[in-house]
Amino acid sequence: MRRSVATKGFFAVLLLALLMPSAAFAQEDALNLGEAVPTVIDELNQTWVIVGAILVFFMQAGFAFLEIGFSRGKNAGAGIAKIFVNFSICMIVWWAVGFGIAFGGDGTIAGDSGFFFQFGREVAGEAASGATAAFFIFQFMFAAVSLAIVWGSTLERIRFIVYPIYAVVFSAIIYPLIAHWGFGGGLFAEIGDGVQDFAGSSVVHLTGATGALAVLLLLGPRRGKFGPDGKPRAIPGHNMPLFGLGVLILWLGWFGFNGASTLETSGNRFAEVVAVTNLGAAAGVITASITIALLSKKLDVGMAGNGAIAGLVAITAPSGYVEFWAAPIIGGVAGILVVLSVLAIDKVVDDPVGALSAHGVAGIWGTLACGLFTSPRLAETVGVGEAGLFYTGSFGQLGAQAGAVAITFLTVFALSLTTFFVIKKTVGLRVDDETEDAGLDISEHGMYGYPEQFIPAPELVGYGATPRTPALGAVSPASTKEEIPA
Amino acid sequence: MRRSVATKGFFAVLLLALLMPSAAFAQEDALNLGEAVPTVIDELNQTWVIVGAILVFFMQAGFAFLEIGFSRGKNAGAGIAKIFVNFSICMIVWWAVGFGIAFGGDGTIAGDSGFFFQFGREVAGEAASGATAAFFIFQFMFAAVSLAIVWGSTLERIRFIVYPIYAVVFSAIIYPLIAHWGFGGGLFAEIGDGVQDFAGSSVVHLTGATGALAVLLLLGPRRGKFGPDGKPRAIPGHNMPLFGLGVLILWLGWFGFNGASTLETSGNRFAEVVAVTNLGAAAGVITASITIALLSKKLDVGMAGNGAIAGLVAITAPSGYVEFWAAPIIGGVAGILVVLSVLAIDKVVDDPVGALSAHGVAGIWGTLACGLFTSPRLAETVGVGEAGLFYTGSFGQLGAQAGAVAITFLTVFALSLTTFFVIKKTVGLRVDDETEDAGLDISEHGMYGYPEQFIPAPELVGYGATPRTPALGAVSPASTKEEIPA
Amino acid sequence: MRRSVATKGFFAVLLLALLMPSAAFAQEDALNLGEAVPTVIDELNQTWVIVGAILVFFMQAGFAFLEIGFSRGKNAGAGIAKIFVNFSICMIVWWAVGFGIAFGGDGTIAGDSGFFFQFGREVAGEAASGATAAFFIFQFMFAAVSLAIVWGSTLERIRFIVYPIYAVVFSAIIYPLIAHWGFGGGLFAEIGDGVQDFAGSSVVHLTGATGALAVLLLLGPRRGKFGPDGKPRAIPGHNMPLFGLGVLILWLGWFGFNGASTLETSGNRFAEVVAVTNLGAAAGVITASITIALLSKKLDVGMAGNGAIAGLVAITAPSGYVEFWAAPIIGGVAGILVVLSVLAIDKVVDDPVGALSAHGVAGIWGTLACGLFTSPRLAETVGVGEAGLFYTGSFGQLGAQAGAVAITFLTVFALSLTTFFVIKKTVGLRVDDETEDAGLDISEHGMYGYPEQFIPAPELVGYGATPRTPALGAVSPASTKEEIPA
Amino acid sequence: MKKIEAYIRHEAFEPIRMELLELGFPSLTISEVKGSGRQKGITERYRGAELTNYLRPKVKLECAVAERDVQTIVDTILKHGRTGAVGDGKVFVIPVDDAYRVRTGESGEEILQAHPDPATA
Amino acid sequence: MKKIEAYIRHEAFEPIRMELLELGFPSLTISEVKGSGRQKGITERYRGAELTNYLRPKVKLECAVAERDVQTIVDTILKHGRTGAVGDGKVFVIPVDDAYRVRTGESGEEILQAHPDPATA
Amino acid sequence: MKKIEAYIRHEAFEPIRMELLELGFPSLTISEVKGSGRQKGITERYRGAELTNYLRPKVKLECAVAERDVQTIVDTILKHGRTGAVGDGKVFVIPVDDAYRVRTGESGEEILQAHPDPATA
Ligand SMILES: Nc1ncnc2c1ncn2[C@@H]1O[C@H](COP(=O)(O)OP(=O)(O)O)[C@@H](O)[C@H]1O
Ligand SMILES: Nc1ncnc2c1ncn2[C@@H]1O[C@H](COP(=O)(O)OP(=O)(O)O)[C@@H](O)[C@H]1O
Ligand SMILES: Nc1ncnc2c1ncn2[C@@H]1O[C@H](COP(=O)(O)OP(=O)(O)O)[C@@H](O)[C@H]1O
Repeated sequence: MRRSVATKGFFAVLLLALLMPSAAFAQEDALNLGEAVPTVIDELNQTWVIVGAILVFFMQAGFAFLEIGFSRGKNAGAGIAKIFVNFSICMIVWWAVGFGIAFGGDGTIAGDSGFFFQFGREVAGEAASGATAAFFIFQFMFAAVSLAIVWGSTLERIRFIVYPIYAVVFSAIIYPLIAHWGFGGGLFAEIGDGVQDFAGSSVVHLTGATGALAVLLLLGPRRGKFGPDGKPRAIPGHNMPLFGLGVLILWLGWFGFNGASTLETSGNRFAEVVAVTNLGAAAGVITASITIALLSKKLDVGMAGNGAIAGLVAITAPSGYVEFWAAPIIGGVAGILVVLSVLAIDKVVDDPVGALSAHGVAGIWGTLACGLFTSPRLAETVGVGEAGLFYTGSFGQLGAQAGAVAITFLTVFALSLTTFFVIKKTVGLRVDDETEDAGLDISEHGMYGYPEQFIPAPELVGYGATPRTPALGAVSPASTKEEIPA
Repeated sequence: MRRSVATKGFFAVLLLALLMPSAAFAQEDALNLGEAVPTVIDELNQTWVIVGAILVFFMQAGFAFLEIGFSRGKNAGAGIAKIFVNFSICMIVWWAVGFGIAFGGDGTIAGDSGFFFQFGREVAGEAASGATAAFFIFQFMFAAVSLAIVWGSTLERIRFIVYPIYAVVFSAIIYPLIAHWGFGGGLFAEIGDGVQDFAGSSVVHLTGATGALAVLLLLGPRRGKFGPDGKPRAIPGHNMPLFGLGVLILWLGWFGFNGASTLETSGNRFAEVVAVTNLGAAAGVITASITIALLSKKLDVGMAGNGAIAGLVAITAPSGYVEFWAAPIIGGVAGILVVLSVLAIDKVVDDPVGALSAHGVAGIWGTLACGLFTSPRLAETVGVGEAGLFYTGSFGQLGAQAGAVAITFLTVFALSLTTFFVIKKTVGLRVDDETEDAGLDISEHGMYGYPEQFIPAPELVGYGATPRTPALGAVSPASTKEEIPA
Repeated sequence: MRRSVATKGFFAVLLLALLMPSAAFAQEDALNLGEAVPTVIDELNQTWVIVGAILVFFMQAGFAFLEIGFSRGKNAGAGIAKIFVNFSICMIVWWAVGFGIAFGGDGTIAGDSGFFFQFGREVAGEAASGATAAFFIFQFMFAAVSLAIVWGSTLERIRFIVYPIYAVVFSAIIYPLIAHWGFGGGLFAEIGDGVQDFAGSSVVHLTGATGALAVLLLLGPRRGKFGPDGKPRAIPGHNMPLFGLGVLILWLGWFGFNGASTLETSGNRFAEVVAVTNLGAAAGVITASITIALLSKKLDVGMAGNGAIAGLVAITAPSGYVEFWAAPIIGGVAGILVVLSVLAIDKVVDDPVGALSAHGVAGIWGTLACGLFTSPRLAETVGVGEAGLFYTGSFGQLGAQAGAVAITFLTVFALSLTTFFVIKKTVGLRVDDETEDAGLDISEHGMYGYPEQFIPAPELVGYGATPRTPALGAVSPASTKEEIPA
Repeated sequence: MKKIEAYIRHEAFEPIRMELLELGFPSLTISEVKGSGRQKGITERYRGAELTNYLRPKVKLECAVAERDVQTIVDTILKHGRTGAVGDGKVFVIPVDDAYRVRTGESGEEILQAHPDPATA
Repeated sequence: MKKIEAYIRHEAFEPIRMELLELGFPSLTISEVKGSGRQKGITERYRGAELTNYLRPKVKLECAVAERDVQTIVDTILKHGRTGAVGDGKVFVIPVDDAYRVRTGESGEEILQAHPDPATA
Repeated sequence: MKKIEAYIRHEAFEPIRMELLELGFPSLTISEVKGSGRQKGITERYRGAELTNYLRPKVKLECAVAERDVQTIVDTILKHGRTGAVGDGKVFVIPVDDAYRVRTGESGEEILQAHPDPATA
């Protein structure tokens, strides 16, 4: 059936080919094994990569629900619109520009081919094949994850118009640059023996968190976050079950995120990566839960979830480089770090989802952890960098890792701050106070995310009552104070 | 381990076979490569098809939550019962009858073997193998998707009893006929060089939407949908986050829906299909969002989500036939169409989820789009039809596509309208007004989907209070007016 | 790219290797087909097993939402914390101890190697390879499922501290013992020709349900569950849509649970298993729906969902052993059994999710069903046990199955009851009445799962109001009656 | 000054509101309440067990008006609220000593409701 | 005629409702309210930050009765509402000028509550 | 004894509560209500169709006090409730005949509110 032509739909051929697989090959006379075997190996690799890409896609739902759970009910619908639009813009821009810059050649700074990527078009001097389509979409999903990370911290007060503008810049330039350096054979391959960041603790997560920091500094806290005494106050998210759904979906997606970053099934390495990832996440939950329970006498649901995310973020870079024993340590440290970091950051900046901590701090820790824990066996298997401090006693790899962290942070921060600064000075970053009080759902999207919670039942038609069309003029929902005296 | 027999559970064998794969084969003396290679190719194909089937299964959850999000809270539980029961009936009927009609032979009108499909039983003259089990379950998932599409538009007013009746007819006859024509080597393979509908814009989506149209015409709008002046009024769905969850799950499932419609991994075509699918969906979100924002000054969350669905539906037929560049165009047009269509249809018919637009209009557009955009390379690869108007300047393929659309619509409409007409005249299609006002949850399922929203807290036991058994008789919840005077 | 070393990141190599797969192999001069083919077969097997493991992982979300949906809103957040913590502890303990006991050797009672499992370390006398990493994580997911089943019945009243204690015992000893007997070549392989439990109706589900029974007997019903007349009263769960989400996710995961229990793709058997699984589940929904509708005149949403679960649990053991025709019978009987069992058990014990029925009763039925329905063809293919009563007329296999059920139940019950008894006598099993009334969210986790439902809007900051820091001291939320007189 | 408190069906509210608006009584407040009359309980079913609910959702309408307007308001409520079936609800009239408009601090009867044409009221 | 308004604990409502029903006072209305007495605030925790909540959920029970029945109702509420701990709530008695039954349009005291055996009332 | 019923904006409540607390009036009850004044409707949009909402969320504050304290309470509400824009709300004063504390069964004016320093009240 390979390359065979169906003239009467799929099924006739299917029966011929699939019911009698050897017969099908017999048709083509003699199966050229020397060609068929490398082909099937390649196809298996691509199958795994596409499964990974699909899992990583689902992380968009994970981010959406983590963030919606941590929002108030009046901003719940906005979280959905945000994910749809950002993901979609990222896709188009990545296709047009981003992929080419990230992977279209092996220059130190950026690629220069593969724009408007497709078949027949060349990438890095080679005609792109189906294999590259899998790579293209897999890497796109990473870009979309990185972009999603930026927005969690800006919940409940950012103007919608900011999303498309920054999404274009981020997907065309900011992320592709870092991806080129870290994954595409660029800058970071030239630091020492290469920087170790298996699936992107730094390339993906730190990049997103740094973008978040840049916008947070210009955006300011939500109204009511800090009391007149300057002390932070809790603004509880409205839905812990949805938050939990988000975390569990992210966790699920991460098996594709890390596991399929092998890009192949060779040696079943991907199975080890999946196991290591789960050990790291589990340890993150446990240490974060213990830490917050010790500090506040309550096992905070959100912190337990943040512990999972932090463990996952931290194990992302090392997942291809470390042995099982190191994973619970790396994840466990991340779980403690994320709690302390959330508590510390909460005093200064209003980060409603803890992205600076879970993706930023844990991302840095995870990247550095390679410099400590990478095993000689795996450094050699992957072929990047050398073993970590605990094996070699040398600070070499740790230094390379620190260098990559610093470069990533500074680059992303500078580019993002500039972009957001321009946005702030032109269209504006933040909704006005009235809109913030009313909620983004009704103000920016025209309807509450949970209409029945906010609109009195008799107004929600369907009781059989059929009131006449209003005689009085209608005003914009944003002007919540404009009423006429009784 | 291939065919080997475990006598002491899995593990002992597993160790022998998997820890030393070559040893395992050595056992069987010499691995017959000429047999092993086609077998592993076949198994890889089936693995991908089963992964696809599992992804398409999850689309049931997608439909459920899209529809629940768009319902009022008093009808939220009913959406769950509906999905369970329809999916289950479809499975049993597909197994008993539907699969045989759709794929049990290559007659022009219908298949005639493979009923109560299983191993040992012949399908189309061949003994069914494991490969066909994958095909059987994959194609079933498509039938179930098509059936799910029918019901979204009937939300909040249809009688539950309608579901099982129509589900049987649809799964046994209506869908299998269309599937036989479009996928099974029947009628549509004989129109021109064959009709191009890679994964079912028409076969699956238009079929479902046509069934929805038939029932809608007989069912009528929800109470309160149209004012005394005949103008449509908004009946907002109660939960935009759940709606968003539904859309994201559908999007996820679509990677299996389109991607695994290659039915094999040959040439890594499936990866291209996945990428093309995502480009179409992304463009649908963007154009739908812009269109509704221009028309109403608000970025409606539901419309952005409908844009995603429309983009996905439209790219479904062309996903195996078009190059990357065409995908954003096809999806983008669908995004505009769906918004205009929802606004237009809303004036006449009450379609609470926009299925007529998102699956019907976009399905037609997607099917026709093949006639415009199919590339010569891919028409040849798939082996169905010829290249589209933009490559050939010929209207040939476009005509074939239009023919298939017309035949599909007319057939499904006639069969469905007849079925629903009979149901209406016998058991009845619609709940009475009181039930509709009270909500389907309490009336048909005995309990609200969100009991705490509707029942006062003191009645929800567990406060330690233990009231005696009621002395007064109980009445049916449907009779909301039957009370005794004070 | 197989084993090749990347010096400049992934992409350069990727292009070389993947764009020209045969070229890549050409590099290594001549591809050793005799080695490459068994390797790719092995890698395909492991890919499928890892896909299965990932699907089974997601069942954690399924359990979480099934249980949250069946809880009252005041206990919704606790369900999330519970899943996070139990799953994580299970992972660490399974890695350290459980896997070794279950699969680290083929002694009759327990394994004795493979603790702190990882590469380089030997398992059962063999150096562990990547293949075993897939097996390790796949089997872990089963342990985590079994543990999750224990807790559903304890909703809304158990102390959080009970989770970690029992989770350690369960993951280290209880489940690993049963898994060793049923899956690891231990005890059950020695009963007759071996006990047939393909994916664990008994090993996983009955084990979990038995743990649930043990804790329920010591824990007692929720306050208000039984009236002063001893009659059970309904305590409706707060969210049927979330319940439905849970069921659909479980159903999804089950395709991995059963399907990947083939542990390989050989002969495409996994596709048959997936199809059989779906037939069983569908039949469970249908019969449970009809049964409850006949008994109570209403199609209870929860019962329809329990029917799905029961069908899935029952088909789990036979899924690899029975032909298609048997699946709807096995699932259908389970659907009837689960409804009758829930109604009967509800009179005596307070099992808010019906786990005793859906996992216990249906698990027993499924295990016994092998003794009735196993086909000769499949008994031989799997290589365990013999055909069932309906083929052979012999009660032999049925007896073996019954023996395994009895041994499983008694072992798990004894060990669990002892553990929970010790917990009850030391830290205590149950929260006090005030905490139960207030809900676990606020009492044990410091915040409601849905804060906006319980806290008046003006207290939820963000209205621009910035009240001063409270002058009055704060009390613990658990003491809901401690107020100062006006 | 009097305050009218009415417990009515949800579907009655919209017609009442619209007629009151036309009559010059736009100012009112509603809330969701649950009421019991001598109605029977409603038996709901959940997983086979029963739950009897004796309280039904109603809308409580509150409206402070000048003494001379009480009858107009009551009549409007009675007119639209009536289905003739048990559960239509009750209307109570309660004395009010004083009234203030928060926006201006004004007090007294004139702040209560704005008649469209005070002369005809 | 009087209207009794009581702010009580959730768990007190059901016994009160049942005794009132037996005494012949089935008609009443409840709503969910949040109350503050001189109680302390409740400190809740969320992601390490604190939120102090000064208002506690209560049930507000409203019940219009004839003057002669007021004491019976109040006594019933007091009897079942009492736990002895702070937060048990308050009962207020408010004058009612007039009462109407929507279903029939009747007015006056006789529409208020239906005693099981009016003779003994 | 009087009962003060105020319909106010959500954001006004917290400052009012805090000042009342300081003045010795910790006891009050609030509920969520929807009110209409002569305000315009708010047009919301959903999937292209429109929905006009004439009712706006308000907080209803209820507080029973001794006659001599009425003005203090009203003034506090007016002070913090005022934004000057339409929709600030209304305050009504309603007579109360009797009051009981559920916890103790005591009745009369002294149960109403606990002044921090009764001498100065
Ligand atoms: N005496 C009362 N006090 C408070 N609320 C009442 C009273 N009588 C009736 N209600 C309210 O009115 C609603 C309908 O009253 P009901 O007596 O059942 O109707 P009808 O007047 O038609 O007999 C009740 O659910 C309750 O909310
Ligand atoms: N004067 C009042 N006005 C309005 N509501 C009150 C008043 N006093 C008490 N309440 C209501 O009663 C509830 C309990 O009152 P509280 O004073 O705390 O109890 P206790 O009477 O036992 O001291 C409060 O939460 C509030 O809802
Ligand atoms: N006469 C009234 N009876 C009951 N509620 C009223 C009355 N007048 C005003 N309200 C309540 O007060 C709120 C604000 O009143 P409104 O008249 O719009 O403000 P303003 O006094 O600034 O003109 C309304 O939404 C309504 O809840």
